[in-house]
Amino acid sequence: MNFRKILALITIILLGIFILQAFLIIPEKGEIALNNFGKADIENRTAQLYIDKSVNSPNEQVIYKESKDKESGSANIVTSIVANYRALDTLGEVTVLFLAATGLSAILYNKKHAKSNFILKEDSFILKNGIKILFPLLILAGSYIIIYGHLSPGGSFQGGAVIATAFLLKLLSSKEYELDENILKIIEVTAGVSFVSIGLYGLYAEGSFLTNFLETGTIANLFSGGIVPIIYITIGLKVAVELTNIINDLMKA
Amino acid sequence: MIDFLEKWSFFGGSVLLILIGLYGVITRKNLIKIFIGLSLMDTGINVLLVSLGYVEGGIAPIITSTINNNSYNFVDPIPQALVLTSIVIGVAVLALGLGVIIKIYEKYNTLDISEIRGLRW
Amino acid sequence: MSLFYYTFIPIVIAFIAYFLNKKIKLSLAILNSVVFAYLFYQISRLYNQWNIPHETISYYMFDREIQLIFQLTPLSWLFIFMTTGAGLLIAIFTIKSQQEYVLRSSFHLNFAILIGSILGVVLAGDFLTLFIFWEIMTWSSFFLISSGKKKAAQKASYRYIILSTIGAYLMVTALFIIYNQIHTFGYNQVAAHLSGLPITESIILIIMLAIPFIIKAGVFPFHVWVNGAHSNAPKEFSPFLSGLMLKVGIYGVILLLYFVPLYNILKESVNYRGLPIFNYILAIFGGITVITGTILAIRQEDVKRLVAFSSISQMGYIIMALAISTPLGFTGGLLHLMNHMIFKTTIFLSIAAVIYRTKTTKMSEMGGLIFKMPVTFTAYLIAIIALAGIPPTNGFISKWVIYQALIDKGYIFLSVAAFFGSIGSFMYVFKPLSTIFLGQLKPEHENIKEVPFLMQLPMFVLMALILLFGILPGLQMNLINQISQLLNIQPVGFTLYSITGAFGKWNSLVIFSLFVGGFLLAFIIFISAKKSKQVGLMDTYTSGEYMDDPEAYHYAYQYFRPFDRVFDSFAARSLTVIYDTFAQNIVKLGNLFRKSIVTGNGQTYAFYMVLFIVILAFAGWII
Amino acid sequence: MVNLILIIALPLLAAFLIPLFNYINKKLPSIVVFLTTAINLLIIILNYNQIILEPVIIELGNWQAPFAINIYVGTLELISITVISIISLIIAFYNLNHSNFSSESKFHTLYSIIIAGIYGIVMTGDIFNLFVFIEITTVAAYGLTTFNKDKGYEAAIKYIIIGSISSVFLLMAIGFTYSAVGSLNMAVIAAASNLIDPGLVRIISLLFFVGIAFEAGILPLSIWVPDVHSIAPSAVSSTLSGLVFLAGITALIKIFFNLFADPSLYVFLMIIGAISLIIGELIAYQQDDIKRMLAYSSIAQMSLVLTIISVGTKYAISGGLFQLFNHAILKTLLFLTAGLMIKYAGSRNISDLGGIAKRIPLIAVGFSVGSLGILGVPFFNGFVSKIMIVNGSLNAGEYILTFLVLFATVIEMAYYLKVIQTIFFGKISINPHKIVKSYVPIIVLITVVFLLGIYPELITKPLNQATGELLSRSDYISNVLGGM
Repeated sequence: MNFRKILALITIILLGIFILQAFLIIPEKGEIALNNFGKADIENRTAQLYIDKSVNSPNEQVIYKESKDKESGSANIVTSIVANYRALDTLGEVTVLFLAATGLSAILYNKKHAKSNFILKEDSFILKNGIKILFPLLILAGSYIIIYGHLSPGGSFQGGAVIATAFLLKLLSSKEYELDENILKIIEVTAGVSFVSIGLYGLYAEGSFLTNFLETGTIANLFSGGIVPIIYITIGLKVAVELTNIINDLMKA
Repeated sequence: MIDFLEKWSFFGGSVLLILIGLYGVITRKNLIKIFIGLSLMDTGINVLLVSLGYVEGGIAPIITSTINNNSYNFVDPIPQALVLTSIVIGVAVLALGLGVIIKIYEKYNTLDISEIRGLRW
Repeated sequence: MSLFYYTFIPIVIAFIAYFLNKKIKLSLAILNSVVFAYLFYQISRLYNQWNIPHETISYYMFDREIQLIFQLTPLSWLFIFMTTGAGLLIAIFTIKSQQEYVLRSSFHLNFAILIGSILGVVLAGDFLTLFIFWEIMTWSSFFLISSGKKKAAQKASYRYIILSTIGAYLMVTALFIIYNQIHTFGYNQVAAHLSGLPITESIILIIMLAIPFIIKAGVFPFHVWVNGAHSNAPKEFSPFLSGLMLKVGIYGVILLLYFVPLYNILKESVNYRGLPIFNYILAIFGGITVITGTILAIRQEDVKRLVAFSSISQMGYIIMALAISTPLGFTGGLLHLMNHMIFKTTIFLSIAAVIYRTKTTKMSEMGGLIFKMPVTFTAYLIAIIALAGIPPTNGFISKWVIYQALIDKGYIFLSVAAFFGSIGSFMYVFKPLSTIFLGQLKPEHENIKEVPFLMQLPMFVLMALILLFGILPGLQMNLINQISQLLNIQPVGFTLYSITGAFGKWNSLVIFSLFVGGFLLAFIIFISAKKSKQVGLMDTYTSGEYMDDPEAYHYAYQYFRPFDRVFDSFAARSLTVIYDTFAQNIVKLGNLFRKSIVTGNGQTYAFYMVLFIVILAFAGWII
Repeated sequence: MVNLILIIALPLLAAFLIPLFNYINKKLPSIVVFLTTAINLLIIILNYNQIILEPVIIELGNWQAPFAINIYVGTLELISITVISIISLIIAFYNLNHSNFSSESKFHTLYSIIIAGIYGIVMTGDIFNLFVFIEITTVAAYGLTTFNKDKGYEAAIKYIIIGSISSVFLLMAIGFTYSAVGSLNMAVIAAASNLIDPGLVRIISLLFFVGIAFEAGILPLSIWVPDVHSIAPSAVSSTLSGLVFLAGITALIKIFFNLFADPSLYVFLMIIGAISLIIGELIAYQQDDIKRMLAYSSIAQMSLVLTIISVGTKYAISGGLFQLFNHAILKTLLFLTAGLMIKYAGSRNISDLGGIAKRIPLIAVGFSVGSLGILGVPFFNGFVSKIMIVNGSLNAGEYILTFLVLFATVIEMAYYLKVIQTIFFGKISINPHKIVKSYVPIIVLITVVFLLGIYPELITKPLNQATGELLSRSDYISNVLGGM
């Protein structure tokens, strides 16, 4: 332990004290502070409005497979927040991912388009064939997660990550395997542009960016939730492509 | 006692994760380790956000065939949505950082941050 | 023509001409001359039209329109007349003299802006207008000084701008302290407000207001910029710098003390020997300036530096005269101000003419130019006669009035300083005379010719003025008395050729006749007497030794060494050193920060961040 | 009235489409980005007259204002986006000729997105959305920094480390705020901030400060600035220094005036700003690398703005804001011209730029106009803002602050004049390299400088209105929340 580390430790401890203080504040009457653990108050807050789907118009009940034409039709409330109530955040997040992929390819840009530097001694038979079996399953699973994102746990990010994993495995398993960058690029452009275009169409049709301009349908039906599933598919594609791009670039570097 | 542990294992634990990450960032000299530290900090803050939105006995806010209406005791969905975003951003930054590290290694032949000081004063 | 246009026209024309100049050589100099001539004509027609109304231009600044006021008074007329006059002469001079000068176009651009801004400063009717044009003046003159040929020009201009800016910031601070109370910048309102304040407070504010002017005038603790700036500025700008720029500082002092008038407020403070303490200190500083300038001028080997120090010492006279606040002092100050402008411009122009031909400013590298450049020599001769204060030139009259004023009030130190400066000026003006124009001609200067006519013309005009005002001071006194009336100062009695002092009356006509007679007599003796024998310049006896440094054996080198030796220790203890040390310490501090904070290690930066939070948190942000 | 969200959406759309355009023609991406920024300016101009009358709240996705993300464009935001759009247009024009990097289309992609991010930071009315936009901006900036293939990576890694740490703190602040208030909307938080325990407010505000100030040029958080600004391509340096700082300070203002208007905190901001100001200026004086000098000068200027704004009175805030916008304009000019000079002389050192003005006069004039503007010469835009700063600080009785500000300006003058003297009057000692001389951006920027210097009411009138809005939080709250 040299001086530097001790100093760092002391500073970190002081910082910890500073942060933890926030949890210890006991509010006086009429004041508010951080909630205690497990006591998050959502009753009278925005969160409850999201759960009740009553942001724009009061709404008492949301019932599985019965409620129709609610303001946001997805059964997964997190999804409805991500893709509908706070869709701009999601657009931003997709943009960050896109930025990372673009930035990474700019950083690792190599005119020679060198082959993967990742050296495998020889293709392992088990790995190669195992992944051949696993690959379609992973793609399928990823697609399912994306498409059912508004109904069940999971969503486009998770699904996209699964799909990207499939490609990662493929890249790991075989030296010969190469991704067609043009196709990746086309998917990337299409997905990104469709997301923004959906938003812009909402602006055109309903007067506000990223507005739901479709029927929201019955809760928990596959075809429900208005633009949510569509946005989720575009995001899923985008995430999958960007992550694949990132992996591809990093492996080539 | 259980209450105490419950509370502090999430709040305190997540803050501890952040602090450990931060300690790593400011003491480890290896760039990869520094990024591991940053990653730990990201994880910590995500855990913190989620645990701030936890409701005792709450369930995931998804309406399914068993939880068939909105009157159940759900946990707060907003922090979960936020965490989703912050995870992705963390991943993006991490990927970018690793790319830069690769280039730095090519250029300086070292990953020791204290030797990468071409720009100073 | 609206008053505003006087400041506006030169600035706009300058920019137009700047771009023209790329195509047509010298168009800028000629255009400037034409514009200045036009302005000069217009301004001369303004004489006696003191009643033309104020003009305002609104400038939206904080949350309101602020009126920038322009007004014409006899005082401002004097200055705009002098400015355009000097500008015109110098612009004519530059048509020929700058043919080989690379930064010509930027010179003219800045010169025209400078003229415009000085007109703005002088015509300003409130402090904000004054400040705005003051800043422009500072900046354009900064660029002019920087465009000097030598490397030292940059250092000199640097010192100039830093010192000027510190002054300007003091002024702006004081102005806005006042503005926040009364929401106006008008001269009278500011004065009224200051008189209502507690006396210490108002004196501090007055000092803050006065310092930029004192700096610009080159008075004692702030004279450090003057010599560097004058000697390194382009040779055509030095005359203007010394002749006009320093005077604008004096204008500020007059403005504050008499016009606004803050003297009435100062009177209520502590008085010492019949003067408010502020004025007394200012006068003492003036005296010190005279002595310092004189001593340092005598030591110089570079002719422009020499004249620069002479300017410093002459400014001391004017400040002394104005600070003692008697009618005679005021008159003397203004007279000397005009006269100094005339003869100092002449001196610098004649030196510029010499430099134009010889390409050097070292006195020891010149000599014997009297027959090669007779007009220049005559101009220089007449000007230094005026500077030394010998009748029948204008310099004598103004100095005479100042002596009268000083002795009348019985200030021993100031009188001694004035006499010291006067005698010293004999010494330092004689040095260039004997080394540049007299003595032996250098071999490399065999083929030198007199300068072109366009360069002679300004010198002729100025020579004529020196003699004219030397014989007929009444021409100047007429205007000065109008100014005195405006400022409620008792006018001094005068006729066309005489002035009434405290102890008697000066009749220049009589003296002039006497001098003409004496001069004729001397001339006859000179013609009939036997001539001295000319010897070769480098005919130096060295016992067969090789001469490493022939210059050191030149008679012009260390001309007044015995005298200088007396003041060696004085000259070494320069104020410049103090200023420089202060600046260097600040720089060192910066270096310390740089080396210790910005280490280049990203990890350290991350640590700073954590430390910053912790320090802030425990320094009171959360506790 | 065109919906203002377009100024965020269009650059993003353009950025997503750029890979496609790049297939068609290598030059197309830069033109597309240029057109996008031009359209953005047009949109803002079309909206200008309406927004100046009353603030506009754009509810995204048609969700009622306080419950989802909304975009709030008051007068301050309006002026900011106007300035941003003008400058981004100019830089995009400059990029048409000066972006021959190895992967040019990616450069334009990142540039387009960073502009969107900057607009987002300025306009958003939601703290988490603010975080997202800050991340967009910083990640794009990380990428843009690396376009210098020499030392760009080193600068980027420092930037990334510091950026990631502060993003954690920002997220923590957002989490705490959400936990206490239960909403992410700025107006709701502002309305509730009086109810929050003061101790917690202070913790949250400190975390916010750390999370945002690293993008706003305050030492020691912004200690990455000199590395990144000096290394990045000139267009990027001017974007980062002019626009990102502007956005960062605007965000800080929102946090400290709209969200947690606790005057007892202002004194901390003032002290931090003042120390950062003096240290920034002193270090800037030491630099020989011209862009590094400009970067330190940016730090100092931003600290000046923070200091003055935290005086908290009407005059001081409007002066500080004016300085902020002036700085954006001037630093763009300075970085662009400095970049061209560096390319021409083939060296970054001031001492190697001697007499460059004789070879590329307009560029040198552009640089000196920028410097004189920063130094506050009359009839340059910096003059009025400096006068306003002096007036504001004196008006509030902060005499020491006035002294520090003016002292800092004197140091600033010392180092800017060093450069001006070298490039104009120094000995010619350069072996010229071929460069594309782009005069249009420089001329436009010079025009703007003088326009604002001679007619400051173009910006000071709206600024006074903006200051009024800043100082009346209740108006802001009721604007967003309506009758609630």
